[in-house]
Amino acid sequence: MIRDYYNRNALDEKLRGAPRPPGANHLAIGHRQAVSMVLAVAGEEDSVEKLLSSATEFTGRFSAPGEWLVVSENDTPEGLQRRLDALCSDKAHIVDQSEARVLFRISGPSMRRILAKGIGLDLDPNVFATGASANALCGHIAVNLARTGEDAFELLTPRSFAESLFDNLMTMGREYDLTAAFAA
Amino acid sequence: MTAYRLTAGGLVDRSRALSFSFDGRPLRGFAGDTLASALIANDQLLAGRSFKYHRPRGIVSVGSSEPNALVTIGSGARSDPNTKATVAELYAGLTARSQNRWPSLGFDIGAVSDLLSPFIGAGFYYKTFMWPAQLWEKLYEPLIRRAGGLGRVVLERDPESYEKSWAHCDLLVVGGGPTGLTAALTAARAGLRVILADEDFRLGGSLLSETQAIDGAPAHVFADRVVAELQALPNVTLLPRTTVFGWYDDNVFGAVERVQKHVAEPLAKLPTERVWRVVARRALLATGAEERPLVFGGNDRPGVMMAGALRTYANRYGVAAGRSVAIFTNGSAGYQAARDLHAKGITIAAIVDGRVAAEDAAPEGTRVIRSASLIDTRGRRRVSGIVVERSGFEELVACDAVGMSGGWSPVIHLACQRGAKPVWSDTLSAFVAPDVGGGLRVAGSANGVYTLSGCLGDGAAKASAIASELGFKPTQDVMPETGEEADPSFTALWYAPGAKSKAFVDFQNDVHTKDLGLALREGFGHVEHAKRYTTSGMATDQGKLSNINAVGILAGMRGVSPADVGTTTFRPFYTPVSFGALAGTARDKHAAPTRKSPLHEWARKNGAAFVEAGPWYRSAWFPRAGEKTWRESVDREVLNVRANVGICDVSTLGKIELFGPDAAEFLNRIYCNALLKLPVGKARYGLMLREDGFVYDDGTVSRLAEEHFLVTTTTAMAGGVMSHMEYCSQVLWPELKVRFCSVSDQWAQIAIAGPKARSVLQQLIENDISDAGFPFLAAGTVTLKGGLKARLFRISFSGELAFELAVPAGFGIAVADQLMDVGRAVDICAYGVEALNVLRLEKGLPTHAEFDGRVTPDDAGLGRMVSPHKTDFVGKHLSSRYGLTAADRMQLVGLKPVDREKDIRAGAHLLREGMKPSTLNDQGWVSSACFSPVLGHHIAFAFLKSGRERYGERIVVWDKLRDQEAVAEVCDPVFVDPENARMKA
Amino acid sequence: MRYSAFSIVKNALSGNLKWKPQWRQAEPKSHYDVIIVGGGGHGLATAYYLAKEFGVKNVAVLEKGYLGSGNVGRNTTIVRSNYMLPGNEPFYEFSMKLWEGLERELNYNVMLSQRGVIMLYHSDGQRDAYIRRGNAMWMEGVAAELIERDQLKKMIPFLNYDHARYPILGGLLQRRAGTARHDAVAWGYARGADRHGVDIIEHCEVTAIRRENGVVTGVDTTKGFIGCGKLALAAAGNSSRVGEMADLKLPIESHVLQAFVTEGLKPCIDHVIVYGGGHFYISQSDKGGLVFGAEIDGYTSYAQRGNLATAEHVMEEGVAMIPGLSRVRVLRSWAGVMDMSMDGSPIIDRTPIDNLYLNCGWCYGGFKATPASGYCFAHLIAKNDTHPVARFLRLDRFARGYVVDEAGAGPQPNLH
Amino acid sequence: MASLITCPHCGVRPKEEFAIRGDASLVRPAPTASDEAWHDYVYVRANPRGRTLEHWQHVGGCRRFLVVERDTFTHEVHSVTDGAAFARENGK
Repeated sequence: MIRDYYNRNALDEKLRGAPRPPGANHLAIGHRQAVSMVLAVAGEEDSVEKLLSSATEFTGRFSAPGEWLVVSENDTPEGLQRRLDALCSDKAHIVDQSEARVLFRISGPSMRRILAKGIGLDLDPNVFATGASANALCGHIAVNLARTGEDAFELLTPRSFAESLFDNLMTMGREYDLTAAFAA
Repeated sequence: MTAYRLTAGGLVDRSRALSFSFDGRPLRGFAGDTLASALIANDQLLAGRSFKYHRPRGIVSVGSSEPNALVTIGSGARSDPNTKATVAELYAGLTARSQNRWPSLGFDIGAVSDLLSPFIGAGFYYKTFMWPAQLWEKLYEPLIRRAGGLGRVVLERDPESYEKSWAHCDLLVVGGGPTGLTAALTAARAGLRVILADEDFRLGGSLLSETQAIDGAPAHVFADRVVAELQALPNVTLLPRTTVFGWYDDNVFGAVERVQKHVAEPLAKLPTERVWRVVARRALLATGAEERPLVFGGNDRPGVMMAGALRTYANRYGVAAGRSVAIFTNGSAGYQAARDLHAKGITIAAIVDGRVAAEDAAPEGTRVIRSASLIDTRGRRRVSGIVVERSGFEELVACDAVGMSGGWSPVIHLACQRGAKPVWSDTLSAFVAPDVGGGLRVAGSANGVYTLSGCLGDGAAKASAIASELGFKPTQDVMPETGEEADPSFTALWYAPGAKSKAFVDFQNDVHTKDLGLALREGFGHVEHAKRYTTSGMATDQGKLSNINAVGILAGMRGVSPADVGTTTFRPFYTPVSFGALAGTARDKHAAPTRKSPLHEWARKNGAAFVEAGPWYRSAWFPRAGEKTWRESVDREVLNVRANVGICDVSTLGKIELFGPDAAEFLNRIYCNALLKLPVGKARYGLMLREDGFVYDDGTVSRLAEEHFLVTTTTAMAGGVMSHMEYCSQVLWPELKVRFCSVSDQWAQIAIAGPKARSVLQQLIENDISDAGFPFLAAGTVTLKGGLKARLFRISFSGELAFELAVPAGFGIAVADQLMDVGRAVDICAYGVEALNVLRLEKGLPTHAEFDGRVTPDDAGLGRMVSPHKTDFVGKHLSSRYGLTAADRMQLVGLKPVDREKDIRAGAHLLREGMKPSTLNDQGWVSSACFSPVLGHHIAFAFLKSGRERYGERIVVWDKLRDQEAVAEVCDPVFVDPENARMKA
Repeated sequence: MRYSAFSIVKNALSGNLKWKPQWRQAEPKSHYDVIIVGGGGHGLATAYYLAKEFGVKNVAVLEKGYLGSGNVGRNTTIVRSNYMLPGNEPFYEFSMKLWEGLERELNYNVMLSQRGVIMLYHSDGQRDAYIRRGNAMWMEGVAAELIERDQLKKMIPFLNYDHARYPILGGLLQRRAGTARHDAVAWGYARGADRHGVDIIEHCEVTAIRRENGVVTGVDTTKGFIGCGKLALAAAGNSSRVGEMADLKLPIESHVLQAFVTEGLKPCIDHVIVYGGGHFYISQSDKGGLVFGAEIDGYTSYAQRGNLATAEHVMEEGVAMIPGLSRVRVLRSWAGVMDMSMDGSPIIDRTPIDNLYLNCGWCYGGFKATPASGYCFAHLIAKNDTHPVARFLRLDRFARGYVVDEAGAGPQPNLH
Repeated sequence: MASLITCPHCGVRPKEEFAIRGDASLVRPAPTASDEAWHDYVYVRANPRGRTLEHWQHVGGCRRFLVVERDTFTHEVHSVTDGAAFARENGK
């Protein structure tokens, strides 16, 4: 028996039904992206960091010293794994996290005020600039937060927490009429 | 009618009338009123009853220091008891009710306690109610309890919502009066990120009731102008209706914003209240100063108010508390009030001045009685006159309100919340803020600068200094012009001599001067003892008005300076904060985050009953049509697994991947059993100890490649084990080259168990999983038909032939569906954690019910796992302590009821037959129990003293809590297939 | 002066001017048979029982601040004896029995209120653990009841039965448990000890412990040197600091625990209710305030103040258990410094120094233990022999491997 | 400190992102060390009033164990360093 298995997003249930048109403040759930954890071999932290920052197809998001999350929109999980294996050769261990993380892409003029309801980081662009990333708590849930623009952020959260984080973000955003849908 | 709305003036919007009610009486006020000012406008000065003596009490103050005017606003689940009328912003439809009175505010039966006051002074309850003993519990205490408390709470679900937010700034200004506004403006113009918070609904503070002109315009116009400029600046956040309630370490402040407390119909998208956690590089306290009440006979009669409050009610709200007001003062502030009231057409019956000589200007034609004391007041529920004593002569002066002004106390609460004690200033006759470092500074009246020009200047200067300190360049602004000002001095007067009736110190808690005297006599002269013994300062106002006088009086009685008496401890919260606001959005189902397995929807689709397991919801059992109890479903699932095959979601187990040349060595050190030589492609059971030698967790360790491992943890301990491993790797053995990463969320993991497991699974998998091709404890990557990569482990938690299949999480449901489809022919079933539990008990496998943190490997029958050959592992050394190896330790055994019809339940204890229950005779306890459908009777695990020597012994299973007793036979805990033939098939 | 209804009336009629100090302000003598360091509940109770039960009357209690300024004056006033382990339950039940007679014993109304303590359970596993505990209580003869959900709904209707994240399935009730007025306990023992001749010396801080030939001879204090035959430490919160003066290193960390009180409310919560989904517990005082607390802040601290994050967490737990608390306003928070021991249980024992005795490690259970702690410590000091109910609470239990770990959390104090 | 910790890897973070493990000045004895050394390591704490070294794990962030040098009375934080770096410097 040969079959293709269907891959479900953790938020399929939450986002069931016809999508509302996105408002000014909008939450887009990444539907298909590859995510890998890059764990530098002891002593190779700096060279791995250099290799990752030299790549143009993706950016490494800081997770911990010697540990980065890499998100790719274009690769398959296997493709990203291969690409990173090739890039880092024996300097890092690559762990596929594509199924383990859900990507929340959130943008709009009220974004800082919305995120401040859950995240203790100072989100002033002088402090947490575009391109910056870090692990942090959003409410009681651990996320990796990246700033992708003045008013645009991405949160990566463990899959099992995705529904909870989704509910939290929608509550945080209700004052500013936050809308949500799967990314196009 | 004595209190009334002035015909003109004030900052209320007379074009917007608001109707509200008090004790059911419909009343009207204006937009811009507080409930208190609106009540005064309606001649409702009587607002509450005191705590102990139920004395009638009127509005005293104008802000959050109010001790008397506590009301319940709203009704049903929207009731807010103990709300200070003086801070409640009026809105159309507001309903308020008075408290602590029966049957009515005007006539309160409880007031008889006032007559008993000589018998029920401070601390009387410690000395009585002891005879006869049983009456305390049955009679006295219930009576005291019923008398206690003020407002009535409705313990129903709150229909409104709350939230929290972080805020970061360079400067937090607390207080939006003259000091705070100029400080905020100065800092904002220099470019600092500024947050200005004020508890009032309108920014301006004292400027809103000030008659002094600034730059030739009314003070409130100046305030509005500053506010407008601040509002326009992008680096400023203005937070009116926001009380900064606490100062915490690292200059973090807690503040609560009353977002929608002032609206009848709150919007659903906004919270009712919002707690701000403000991280401030610098903060400036511009909290002003509190006017002191004077302690004199009859000072609690309704109509006796703070002089400054009378002034604010008249100037800001356009209401007068009386037509003929007497002023009792010991400083210039009383004269200021008299002048302003006089200017509004209110008669000043007299100014009684405790000082010998004073230069302050009284309004023209006003009688000033110097060197005098106010010794009593007249009137029933409203003051009608005062008794003034001067040089031994008493005189009755008629009036319908009294303004008292005892000088000023800087509001320094926040500065003293982190341990630093207030400092007594002889010059100011007041406690001032201690030096608490650069993070928090104090300015304006809070700093003892009481003049308007002084406040404006101090605010600007302190803000400038802060700006420079933080590297900003302050602009040089011209100070606003204020003109001539009165000298704000006063002479401290703690207690007006000659009181003819009770002179109250703490109004709400009914503490009067005699109580303090009694406390001192009984040895409670220390300020903390006096507070605790008399309850002075312990009411809902936390002694904002009373504490300073209590200190002064104690100092007087002890013959020392207030400096020697000191203050009680200032603690959060500055004013009370609701549970709801502090809890924010975390409530009900969102009280804690929820984790869902990637197979959650699969389980739901298959009818699972879910159970909370830590953050997870796990499928407990899968009821089918016709099954009436959970036991029926579980029995069926167990029997089906033993006879055919079942699948179970085990995705919630913790999964950690390890890499590196030292990964094997690392694992060998954190598990007590040997793992160094685990072959690639194999899994092994692993037991982890704490450093104290007790079992921490168990799981499996699989070697996927020479330097690549996967370990599993129990669901409950997944987070703990991860942290433990991080601790070992980072702190204990940083030299080991190992990296690891949680992959718990990456995989959906399915246990497939039962004699037909292989035949079902093989249909999905390309690889050979025959016993030869994939033997017991094999572990490795497999390919599903169609190409999907998966991981397969031949491990069993049921004693049956079993596999665990891990697929990328998103594919979990599809694969589980496929297993169910393929297995239908052999009667596959889904089973839940209840069946899992029965299966493992039948097979003799301990789990977290057994590993309760006090169990050694040997206790659990796993002693043979502890490697005697390893030089080191976590827990090795302390495992050998006497107490952990003693022969009489409780050991894991199995139990079977002798009468097979009897049940055994977890939590029961064990007794030798014929022995009386006692702690000394306690032989052990039952850790897990279930009905075994295979055996047809109950089975249990128990920890029994020296248990393994006692197989065959009969023991009493004693469950007094549920009044059950059974006799059981002690046996080996493996009930099914002790030879492991099924598992290895 | 004996307290009675008569004395109250008599004094009231003479203007309440004739009441006497409840204890003397004693100045230190040069030598005492026993010096107790720490004028909190445990120290004062120890002094009281030493003098009254064991005939040791030449006793001083040294307190560095005002009497009762430590944890006896900053707790949540709960008394109970619902422990699970044989090392604890007999001790706390002994204490409970002393509580039940304390008012007459001391001629001081400490306002013991046996309102019942109920600990909620939210899962089958937690229920089984409480059944184990309830049966352990019964083994010691202590009545415990398992209250199932339906019965609980009638008893305490306002719990979050319908929307809780962790469902409220039932509870374990000890009816005899309840609350007592904390300050009154300190004052009552002080007055009692004073009446038996004990010198209570406030504002007298011990700065050093003097030893000669391996035995303690006295203490240096801010009021000078005071000699003693035996020295007894009852300085919970500061045990490590005092122990250090005698080169004792203890299995203790000092942690800060916050507590809270709401504005006064008419009676609404009858029992002491303990949330099983966290550490939250709440009761209502006679004055009407709801008194509550939950977990420690987590870090070692000698500062009597807490942090906001923990306070917020406490409120979250409160609202999770009782949604109707949402609009109740919290008046005040305070914090005490706890002796958190390595297994969560206390120590009443001799030390390696012959005439130095130790009473410490009360974690957050100290208040309820006050009478038994004082009694057993006095017994130990007077007879140089451990009282039977305290026989598991020994200092060397860690070395011997006989920890009394009620939570099963292991040697990390902030987990107990 | 009770409110904020400056993680050397992640910057200033609120207290609730951290889990506190305990005394960081202790060094795990050799397996062959005496019973007393092991007892002291696992059970005895200096518990100073004043400066102390404590392990705080940044569980809500980089998950590193940090050594927080802190005053237990004033709550002032003097330094925060990475736990592994600290362990290496101190003889590991």
